[in-house]
Amino acid sequence: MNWLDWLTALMVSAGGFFVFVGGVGAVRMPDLYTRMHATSLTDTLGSLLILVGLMLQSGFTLITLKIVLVAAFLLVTGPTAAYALANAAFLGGQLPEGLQDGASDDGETQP
Amino acid sequence: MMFAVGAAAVTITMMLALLRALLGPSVYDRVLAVNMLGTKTVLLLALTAFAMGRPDFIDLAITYALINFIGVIAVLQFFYSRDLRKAEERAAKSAHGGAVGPSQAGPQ
Amino acid sequence: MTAETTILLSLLIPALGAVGIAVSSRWPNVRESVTLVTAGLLMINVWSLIPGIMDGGRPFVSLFEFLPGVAIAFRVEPLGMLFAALASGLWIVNSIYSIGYMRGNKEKHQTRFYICFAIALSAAMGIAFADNLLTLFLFYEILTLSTYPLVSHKGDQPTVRSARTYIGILLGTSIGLLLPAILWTLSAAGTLTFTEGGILAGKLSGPEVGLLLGLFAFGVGKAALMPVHKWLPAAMVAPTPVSALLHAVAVVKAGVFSITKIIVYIFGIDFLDAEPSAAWLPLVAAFTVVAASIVALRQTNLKRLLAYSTISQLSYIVLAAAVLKPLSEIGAAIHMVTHAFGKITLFFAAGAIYVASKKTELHQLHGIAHRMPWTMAAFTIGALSMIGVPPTAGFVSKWYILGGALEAQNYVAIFTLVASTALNAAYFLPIIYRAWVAPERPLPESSPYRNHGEAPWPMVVALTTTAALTLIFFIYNQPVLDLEAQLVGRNP
Amino acid sequence: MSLASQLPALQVAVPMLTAPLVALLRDSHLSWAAAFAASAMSFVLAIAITGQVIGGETLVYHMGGWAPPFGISLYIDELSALLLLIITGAATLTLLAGRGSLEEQVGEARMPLFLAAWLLTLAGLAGIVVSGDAFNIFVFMEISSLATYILVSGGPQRRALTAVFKYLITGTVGATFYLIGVGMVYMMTGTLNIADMEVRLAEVSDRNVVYVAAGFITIGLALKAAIFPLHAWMPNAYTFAPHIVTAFIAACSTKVSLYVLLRLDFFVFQKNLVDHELQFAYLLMPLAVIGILYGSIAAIFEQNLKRILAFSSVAQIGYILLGASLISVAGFTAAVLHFFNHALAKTALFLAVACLGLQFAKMRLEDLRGVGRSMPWTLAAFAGAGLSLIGVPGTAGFVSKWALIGAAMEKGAPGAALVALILFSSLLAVVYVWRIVEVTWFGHGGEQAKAAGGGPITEAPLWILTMTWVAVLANFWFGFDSSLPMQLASSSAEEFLRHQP
Amino acid sequence: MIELFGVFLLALAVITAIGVVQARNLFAGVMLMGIFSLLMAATFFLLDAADVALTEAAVGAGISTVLMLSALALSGAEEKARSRSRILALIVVTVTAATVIYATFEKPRLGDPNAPVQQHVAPWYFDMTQEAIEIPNVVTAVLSSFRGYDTLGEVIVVFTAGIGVLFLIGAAAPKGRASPSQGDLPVGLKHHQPIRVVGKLAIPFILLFAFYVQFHGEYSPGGGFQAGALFAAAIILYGMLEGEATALSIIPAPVLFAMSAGGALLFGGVGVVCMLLGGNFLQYDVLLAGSPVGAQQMGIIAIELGVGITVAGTLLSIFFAFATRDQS
Amino acid sequence: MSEILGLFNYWVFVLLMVIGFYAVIAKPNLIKKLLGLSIFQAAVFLLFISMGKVDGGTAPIIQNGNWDAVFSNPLPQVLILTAIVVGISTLALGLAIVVRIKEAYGTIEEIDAIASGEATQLQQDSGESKQ
Repeated sequence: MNWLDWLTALMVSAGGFFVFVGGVGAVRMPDLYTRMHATSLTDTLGSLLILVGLMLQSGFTLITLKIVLVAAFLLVTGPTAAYALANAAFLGGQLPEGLQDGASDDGETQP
Repeated sequence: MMFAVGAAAVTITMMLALLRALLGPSVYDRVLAVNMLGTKTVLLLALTAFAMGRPDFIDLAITYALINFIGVIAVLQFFYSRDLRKAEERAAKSAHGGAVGPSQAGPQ
Repeated sequence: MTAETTILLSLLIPALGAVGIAVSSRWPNVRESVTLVTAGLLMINVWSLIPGIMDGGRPFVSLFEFLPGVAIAFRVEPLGMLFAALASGLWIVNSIYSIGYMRGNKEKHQTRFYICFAIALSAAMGIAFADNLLTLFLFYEILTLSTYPLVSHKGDQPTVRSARTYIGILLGTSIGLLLPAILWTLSAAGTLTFTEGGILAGKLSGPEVGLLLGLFAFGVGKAALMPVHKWLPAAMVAPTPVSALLHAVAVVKAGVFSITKIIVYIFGIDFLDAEPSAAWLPLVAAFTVVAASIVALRQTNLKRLLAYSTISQLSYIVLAAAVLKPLSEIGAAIHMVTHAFGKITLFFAAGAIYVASKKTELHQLHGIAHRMPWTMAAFTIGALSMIGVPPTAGFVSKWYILGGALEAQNYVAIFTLVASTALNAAYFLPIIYRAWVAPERPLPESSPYRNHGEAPWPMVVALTTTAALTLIFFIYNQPVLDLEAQLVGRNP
Repeated sequence: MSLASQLPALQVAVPMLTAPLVALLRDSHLSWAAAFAASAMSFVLAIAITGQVIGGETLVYHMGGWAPPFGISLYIDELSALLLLIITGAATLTLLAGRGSLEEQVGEARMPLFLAAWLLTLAGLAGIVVSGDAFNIFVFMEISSLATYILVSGGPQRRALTAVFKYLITGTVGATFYLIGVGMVYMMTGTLNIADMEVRLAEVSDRNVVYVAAGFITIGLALKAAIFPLHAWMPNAYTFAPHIVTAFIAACSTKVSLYVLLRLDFFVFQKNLVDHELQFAYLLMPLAVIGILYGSIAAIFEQNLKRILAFSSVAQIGYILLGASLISVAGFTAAVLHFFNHALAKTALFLAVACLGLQFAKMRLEDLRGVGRSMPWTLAAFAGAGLSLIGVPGTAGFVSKWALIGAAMEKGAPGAALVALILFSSLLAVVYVWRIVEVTWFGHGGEQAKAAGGGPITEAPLWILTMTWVAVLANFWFGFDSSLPMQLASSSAEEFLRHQP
Repeated sequence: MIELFGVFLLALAVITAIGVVQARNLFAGVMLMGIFSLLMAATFFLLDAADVALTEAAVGAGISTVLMLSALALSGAEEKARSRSRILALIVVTVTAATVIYATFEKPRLGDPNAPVQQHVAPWYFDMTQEAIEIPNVVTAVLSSFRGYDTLGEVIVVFTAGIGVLFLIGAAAPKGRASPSQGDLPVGLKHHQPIRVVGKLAIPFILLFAFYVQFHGEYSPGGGFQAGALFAAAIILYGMLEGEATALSIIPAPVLFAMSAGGALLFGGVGVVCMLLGGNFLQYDVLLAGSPVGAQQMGIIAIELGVGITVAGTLLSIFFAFATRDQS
Repeated sequence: MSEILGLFNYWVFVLLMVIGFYAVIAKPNLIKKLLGLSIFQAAVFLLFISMGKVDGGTAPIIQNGNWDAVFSNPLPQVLILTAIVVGISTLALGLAIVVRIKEAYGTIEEIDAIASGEATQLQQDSGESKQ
């Protein structure tokens, strides 16, 4: 393995770690908004790290270009989706933990 | 091997996301989980494509990313249109001052 | 015109007549003329075959391969010739009578009536000339189906229910018993063609023969052997011309004709005679003769009485055929004729009474002979023929049957003949007595039929003709005897 | 290449490629004309194909020029030709007869789409029949199924929707079962070509997978063919579909599934499964027997005209299956004959129903009391076709029943029981057909029932009536002269059972 | 190593499937179904089926989720009644399962190179593709040429479904959210600027990518069907952002329908042309005189285009039929 | 281990098939039935794709003109591509029917019971409305 491989390994592992942390956050956090917080932040970082790691492997080829496309797309759509989701949830009557009183799983039965 | 480590992390995260999707509790949690799973699948595909020695299959990852986005938008649009309909129904209820049958919702 | 064309024409003429009737349904006079012309043509056509048959000709025509190995084919032989000649001849008389009856009664759906009648005649011709069992079966079923609308003609609830019994028993027995019998025959003998001396000899043995005979005997429901006789009284809801021609001549004769033909040409007299397991048939026939007579004794409705009488008389024929002696086979054939003349007369008379006075029950007939002397005279002749009193036709056939029974030393048959003659007398004579001697019981003032006279003239003409035939046959029966002698291959 | 050698491909391509054109036409008259032209054209093609194969020759057509087992090949023998005649004939006749009825029940606006679906059904069914490739059969099965769902959903009552949903679920499950079975066979043989499968299965004949595959294929196709007890979708689908559609699909759609079942069972599995005879006969014959009895008895107790006929179809499918499960040349001949003859009878019957449907919105018997007096020709046609259904001699139905009984008789004592069963069920058929005849001709109380338009009840239009009578007379014609179906049936039976000792 | 991921993903898929069946909320069921499709697609990818994975992603996770949501919007999202006849269902299901498991013990093992499947026909496809068609994507070669007739059937199935949906729910005039009476209500996601901006940015890329998949299908995973689905997805996205009426004003419904019919006709037309040129149906060799290989490639490109057009047209027709159905 | 792994995919196929089939049979909700049908079909996809896999192989898309590498079988993949299309077509048609049922009946549950109840009701009332 040359240094490029080592670098890739490092970035992919780190990316994997962040992604995993995001996953744990999605399960452990108490309400929707905190879960979103956990996932969207770590997702962006983790994905980016992994994809860059892959780019290092493929050099200046069409493949790298495609990976860039993927990365760009994830970068743009991730936050948009998060925004939209939060917006919809808020409009739909889901309030963050501290703001609501009582019934927390209203969204399951009511929509 | 190095891709496998990343792929393993991503798969485990997928499992966690799936857990969230199954647990809910609200529909928004499920959407969040779906979105998360979609992103993870993109990563998993990219990683395994490299691990299998076929990096040209990154095309698939692009498709997944696109489709995932469209899926989430579709869900949101579903919410919005439903919320709108609910608002209409509420308006209709207050206007007629009574229950409205399931088949004739909306001001007509 | 060759004999082959004639055979096909005998089927086609009534069928085309049916079409002609359908086309002319708007104009009753044309329609009835078509019927009469068709009947006349048919009779000329069929009777033109007789000389050839008398000379020993057996014209044959095969249409198309119906099923592998079995064609739709026709062959004229003496028994069928007799049946066809009888049915076609009586159709003319019956048509004249029908016109009087249907118009006199102002019946509905007359077109349907005439159409079905013509189809039924076509089917009867097919049965008469069938060369094999399957062709016979085919026309047998057509006959059943084409008579259904005739039976249910009136269309009210009781009629429809009776018609259901009619179609149920006839279709049921034919599909449930006759069809397997035919299939069994085919698989055993490899052919279904009617052959002199039978086709089953040596192919079956032991109880199988008895069983197959049973399938045939009860499968041909039209022969009205007990216990599959119920359809015949049920069919009496039909208009009287139907009862007269079809249920005294065409349909029931088709039944006994089929049984006779099966016994003679499928089993073979000698084969069946040698087979003890087939001996039950005369017993059943004898039982039917006696039992039906006893039931007839208890009837109060004229037509039902005649129906049970028919059942009884049909079993005469079956009995005669089952005695399995040449003399009795001839007797069976002749009895078809004599019974036809007698019974059609009786039904014509019953119909005439109904049209003229709307009377159907026996107890209403007191003194009716004074108002309808011609009708009741014919009735009397017919009844005497049924009993077998000379100088009526019935005597001739009973004589031959008795001769066969004596030859076979079949004491059951002899006893049956004697007993049933007594029973026949017991149920017919009171009617004759009542009609001629007993004082009339007038109808209420309000009844439009209070001062009825004879029925419309076509009916009277018809019934007089058949009564005359009954008498004439006693004297002049030689051609029929000659014809049927060929059936068994020797002179009586 | 000459046109004659292209017939197999054209048989499918003509209706299939006309369908998009028909759908694009906005005018209902034009689209009807185009649909009819395509349908008639395929009928002509079917006749030409029959002419080619009738001597015992088999047409093999290599799609795309790739030889089997690599490419898809079409394979037409006499049985396929017979089925093609049934399918295209029924489609053409019913389409020709049913224009008025369809316009009333489906509506003129949706007609182009409907007719396109009609052609697709035709193309799908024809595609199944001519195909020699197990997976290709699946694809065309789906084309025909989806198109049939559309046709059925065109029914005017809302219950058509629930019926068609059930049909869709059942049909899809059936097709998927079939696909699983094909997949397993493929797994063991590596081929999808039916002829090749037969050869290659010989090497693996004792494997459990093949048994299970045969089971899946049988169950899947039994679902689609509505073999008892998997017929639950069928009565409602037939009842609530537009009348003309019922006439069409009752004639051929279940039969085509049955055809595939027979082809796979006799072509692929017969030689290759140990005790195949036991498997097939022991499993399917009881189903056939119970199906015959159940269908007939259920038909007797039904009140709706179309449901009576639908249950009768359950019974009639039982006859076909019974003939096949005898595993003899005679039995198979009877089964194939019954394909043809039952199609004739059911087409005629449902066309008569369509004639009635132009006057009556409802098909309950009590609403039809005495209608024979107002519509004598229609009801006479119904009675005539009913006779064929019963199997009265002189009608097509008799020929196949005769053949079936003959085949059963070859089987000794159990055969005698089967003969008794067939005769008994014929009597049941008498009962349910006669019930209809009696009510329509001699029933009372229906006179006040008014026609759909409100006026007095009149005879159906001459056109549809003529076509109905054409179908009825075909029943009589083939009852007297059965040489064509008989020849096709008997030689295909010999071909199918060539491994039989 | 990779196989282990497959095992893991399949285990997740089973759990998801159970979740789908058990979910009382249909919306949740649909969401889980999307996850299920993603997992299956990933599994297919691991099993070397790149084309299938692409299709499953575009169709299973994309289009079918969108369609189900549209249908849910019209039919309500709550499952009310409880299961009936559970015992019977369980028995049927158990018997089926037992039978198949009984059968599996003798199945060739996963990946066994000596299995009959690998031995019989498959090697021929590689040889012939190399020899007669000369394109790298063997799947495309098999799909379009060796089994092109199946693919024609597939296109016709799609077309049939389009006809069916239009027949069932396409008759009503597009009302609903875009009708004038409700003009004051927000249409689509117009009021959500971030989504609009990002979405509209994405659309050209998706379209571009669709064309890439379409015309690069001979060299990489993809082809007419996947391209058609992606194209449809782009337009659907536009429709969701701007409202269906706006989208339909750009591509009117008759055009969509003409596309779905035209693509099928293009495909079939190629087959007929082959016939007219003296070959069998769909025998592309004859298209170019003297160059069978070139003719094959030409035929494949033409029919893939037909597939793409039909799929795009039909999926869009179907989507708009659902989306514009009056909800009351 | 390899024994289990070698058959694992088939077992998952069975499980998925059973799950989907159960939903189709037992669930009264029409959309749930369609979801079950999709799972059922997906199980079959898995069966086919699994049987085409070759150890150490790669997707049958030739890279850099190297025709001699080990490839998985393309045929099952082609079949499944077709089957997926069939699946979505069926689903779309099914959903359209569900929408119409919802409009006609106001519910998408227990339609059988409602429909048969309607049948008995129709015996008295013969005025079935045409659409």
